[in-house]
Amino acid sequence: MITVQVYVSLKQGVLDPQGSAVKQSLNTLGFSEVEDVRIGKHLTLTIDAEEGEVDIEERVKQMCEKLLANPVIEDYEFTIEEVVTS
Amino acid sequence: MITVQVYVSLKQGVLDPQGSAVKQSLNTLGFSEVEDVRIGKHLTLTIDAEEGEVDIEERVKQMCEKLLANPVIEDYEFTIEEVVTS
Amino acid sequence: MLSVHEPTAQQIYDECIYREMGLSDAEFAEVETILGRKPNYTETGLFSVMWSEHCSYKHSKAVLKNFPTDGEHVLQGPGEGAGIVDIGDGQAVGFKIESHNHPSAVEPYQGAATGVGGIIRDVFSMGARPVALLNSLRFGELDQPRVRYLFEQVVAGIAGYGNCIGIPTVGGEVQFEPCYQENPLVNAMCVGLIDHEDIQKGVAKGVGNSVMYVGASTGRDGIHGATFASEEISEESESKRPSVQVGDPFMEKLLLEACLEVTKHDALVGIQDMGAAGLTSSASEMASKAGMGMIMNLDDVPQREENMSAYEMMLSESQERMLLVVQKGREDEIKKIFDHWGLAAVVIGEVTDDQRFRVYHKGEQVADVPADALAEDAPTYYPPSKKPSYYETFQSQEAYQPKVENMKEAWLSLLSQPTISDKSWVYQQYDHMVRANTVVQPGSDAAVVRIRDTEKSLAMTTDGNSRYVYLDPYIGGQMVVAEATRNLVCSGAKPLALTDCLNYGSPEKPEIYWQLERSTEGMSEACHVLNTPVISGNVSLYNETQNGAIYPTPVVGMVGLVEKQEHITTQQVKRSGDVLYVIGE
Amino acid sequence: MRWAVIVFPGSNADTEMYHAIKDVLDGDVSYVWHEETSLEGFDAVLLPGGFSYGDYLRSGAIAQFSPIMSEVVRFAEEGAPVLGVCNGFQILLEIGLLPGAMRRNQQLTFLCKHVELIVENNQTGFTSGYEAGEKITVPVAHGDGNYYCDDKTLGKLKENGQIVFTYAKNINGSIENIAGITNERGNVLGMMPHPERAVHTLLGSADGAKLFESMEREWRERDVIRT
Ligand SMILES: Nc1ncnc2c1ncn2[C@@H]1O[C@H](COP(=O)(O)OP(=O)(O)O)[C@@H](O)[C@H]1O
Repeated sequence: MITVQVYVSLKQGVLDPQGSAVKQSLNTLGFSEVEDVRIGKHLTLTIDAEEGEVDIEERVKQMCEKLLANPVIEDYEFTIEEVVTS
Repeated sequence: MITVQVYVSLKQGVLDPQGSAVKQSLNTLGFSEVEDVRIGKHLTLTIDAEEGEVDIEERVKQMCEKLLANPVIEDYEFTIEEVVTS
Repeated sequence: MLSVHEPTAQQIYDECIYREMGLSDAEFAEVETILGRKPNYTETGLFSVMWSEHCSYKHSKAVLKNFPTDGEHVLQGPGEGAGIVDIGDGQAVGFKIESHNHPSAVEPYQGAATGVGGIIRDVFSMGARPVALLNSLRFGELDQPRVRYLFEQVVAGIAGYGNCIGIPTVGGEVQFEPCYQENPLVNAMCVGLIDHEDIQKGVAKGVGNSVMYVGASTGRDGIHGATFASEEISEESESKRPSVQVGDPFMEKLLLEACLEVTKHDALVGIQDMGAAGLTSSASEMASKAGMGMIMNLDDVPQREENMSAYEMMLSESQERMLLVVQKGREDEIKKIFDHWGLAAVVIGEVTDDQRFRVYHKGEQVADVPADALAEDAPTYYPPSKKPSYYETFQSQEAYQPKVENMKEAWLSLLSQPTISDKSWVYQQYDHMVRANTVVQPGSDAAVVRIRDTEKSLAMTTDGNSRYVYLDPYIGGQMVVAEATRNLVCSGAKPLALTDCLNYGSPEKPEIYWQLERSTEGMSEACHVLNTPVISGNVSLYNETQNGAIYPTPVVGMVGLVEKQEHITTQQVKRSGDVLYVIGE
Repeated sequence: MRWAVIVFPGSNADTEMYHAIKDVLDGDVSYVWHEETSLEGFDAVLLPGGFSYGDYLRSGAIAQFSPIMSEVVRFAEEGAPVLGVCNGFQILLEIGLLPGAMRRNQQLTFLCKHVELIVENNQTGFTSGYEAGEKITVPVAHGDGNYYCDDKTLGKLKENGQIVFTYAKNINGSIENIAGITNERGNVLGMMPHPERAVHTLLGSADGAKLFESMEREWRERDVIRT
């Protein structure tokens, strides 16, 4: 089993109304030290590694570009972790 | 400046309809190796560290418990990074 | 993200940089004549967006002149945020339709959402309370994954914005046709209610009056969005992607409530939405309409990003912003209202009497142009027109007579066409009941929204049938208007007036310009006969890709008045045993 | 009887809540802006639908911290009636006056239509005007109405008769078809469907009217006992 963590975030400069609302609210709650909040998605994929000798990195990249992120307004990053199953 | 990455995810056992839909779509697109998808939030907080000698870890924990995560269905995790501003 | 250095006026001229910004050589020469010198970078930007098709209607002004635009009920014809028609008892209805086709092709969710946001601002900037939304959508065939994605995201975007702001989306239409595969159409319409005495205009009157900026802060969103909307979609538009804006319906809800309060305030002189071409179009149009000038200081503009240049601020299409002109000395009364809604209102300039539009940034004058030059003096083109050969061929053909062998099968296969089949998957995603006035919900010929505390209701519909218009633009144009009229009459309403969105290919191609001419002639003819003047509208040209242009797609949004609640009629069969009649030919 | 309709930034079903009280009961109803800090003189609190603070982060998450909310909590703890509809229900969950949480609808899309509800418990101050097991038609309009709670909580809800309305057909994935629940004491009701949009046959259904009538009757009877 392989676990992939994918982080999808809004591109720099793209308006993040959700982040602004949360920042406002944190400030009102007394967390005045918070200067900025940006909100993105965190996807955890569980992948069956045994399905052929695929290039996992390339596959995940394709998933991101095809579906998980919208390159128009979003950037993505990911990390791949091998999980040892007992 | 301090950057805090907060990850909020649905508790294990709580059905994730969005994750299931994304898994389905990935499978349909030919990514049959994907066995499971869970979707959470990824918040990036920018914090002004100079505001007193506060215990950042404790502060972020409070933010998560008060607002950023709903303890009924969500878990949270975070990492703190010191950012050196030139 | 730093805009390091800008080309000089000489470089813009020498290297023809204005071409990249969308100005032709002749247009640039015209700008030089107007200014009596070479424009600098910011000024070239102002002209390029204001003289784009989207803002200036340079290729369509000529055909729009054909439309009948007045009638005894018309209180406001085309030219302002929305047209307005009298409905008696001191009340009136304002409405308009607008396209957001190109943004929706690259980022369907946000493209559709900001299209809805924009049309809502057009209506409440008149002082009208938005009471209903409608839309008209066109996509390619649903067996294409990309088309399904566009369709799902566009519907979600319309729902996301309309539901959040709390205006019911009560009707619309969706059609599927291969010609829209890469160029979907997203037209959104908003209908508002207003009392006669509250009608506002976007004018900057009164020397010394303050120009105020309210709403969201300015970022680098949609820079060159307006010119982008006037170009064909190509590989290149992919790289222009960051110009897509993100909508914030929550901000717009606050802005809506605050502006409706402000429009009742006597310190307000004029108000206009910052839509396409943002600050540039709202400011210069308000000044030009009033025959005045304006000074603006960009340092005072609320900014979301650092180090923005004058060019970027003037052209930004950040959403959810409005420009106000307020009586000198009474700014605090207006600020107080916005403050209650948690919004900032700041003075960024003042009205002058020199008919010039002057912009300052960091202590320097960055633009000085005649206000009229940007708005009223934009060029008008009369492109050549030519009857397409396909049309000649079709006309020479025998009328087609379908042979139906198995009635049941034919019937079922018709009903299973996506264009004809049930649309509940679409309209159930829209909150069509919020505000609890929707008497006839989606699923009938027209939607009916009651007017509280009166016996009156408004019936509304959007219609278009581009296949007919393609086959015969003149007859097709008539049919579009006639269909909308029939939908209203069937619902128990007397049609009042219409708004239209003209979605076509490139007007610079003679065959396409011919479609535009002929179909609008047909529409005008029908408007005359049916006594439904055109009170507002929008034009979206250049809807084409390497694979050709879309069918000519005029879309009509029509509103009618139902005098009494008992007149409201729905489409559904009511009881078994009732008799069916066919009326007409 | 004096009714308060709380208005948050982003509330949008506040007007229909207000008009429902006017139209059904000809009641004495006022809007209360979220920055107010007192509910002095009010007998019932209504939290309307909408998208408070855009529903950013989670539906109802930010609104729970509005100044008026601590007063709403006090009001509820004193046993006075509080009704939260749609976004109002989500706020009540977030602030903890009701147990559980909302997830995205199972189908992931917003759903607006008239649905059939079953009155599971007519022994509450909100439902005494309905028959037990009565089927009523009320519209829904939500994207996050997929109710969730853990098994222990569910057991308690059932045991105490806190499940007041269920959907006749599961429309959004909610566990046990739950459409509306009360707190243990029974004076706080949260429901996703909109009874305030169902008070006139002209608009498709008048089945919601009895809910407001029940609340008024309950208040009158309690008032009689008090005085
Ligand atoms: N995009 C849409 N948005 C809202 N309502 C829609 C949309 N498309 C269709 N509808 C509604 O669905 C119903 C059927 O639409 P349609 O199939 O176009 O019927 P008709 O041809 O009778 O106008 C109408 O009530 C219409 O308002």
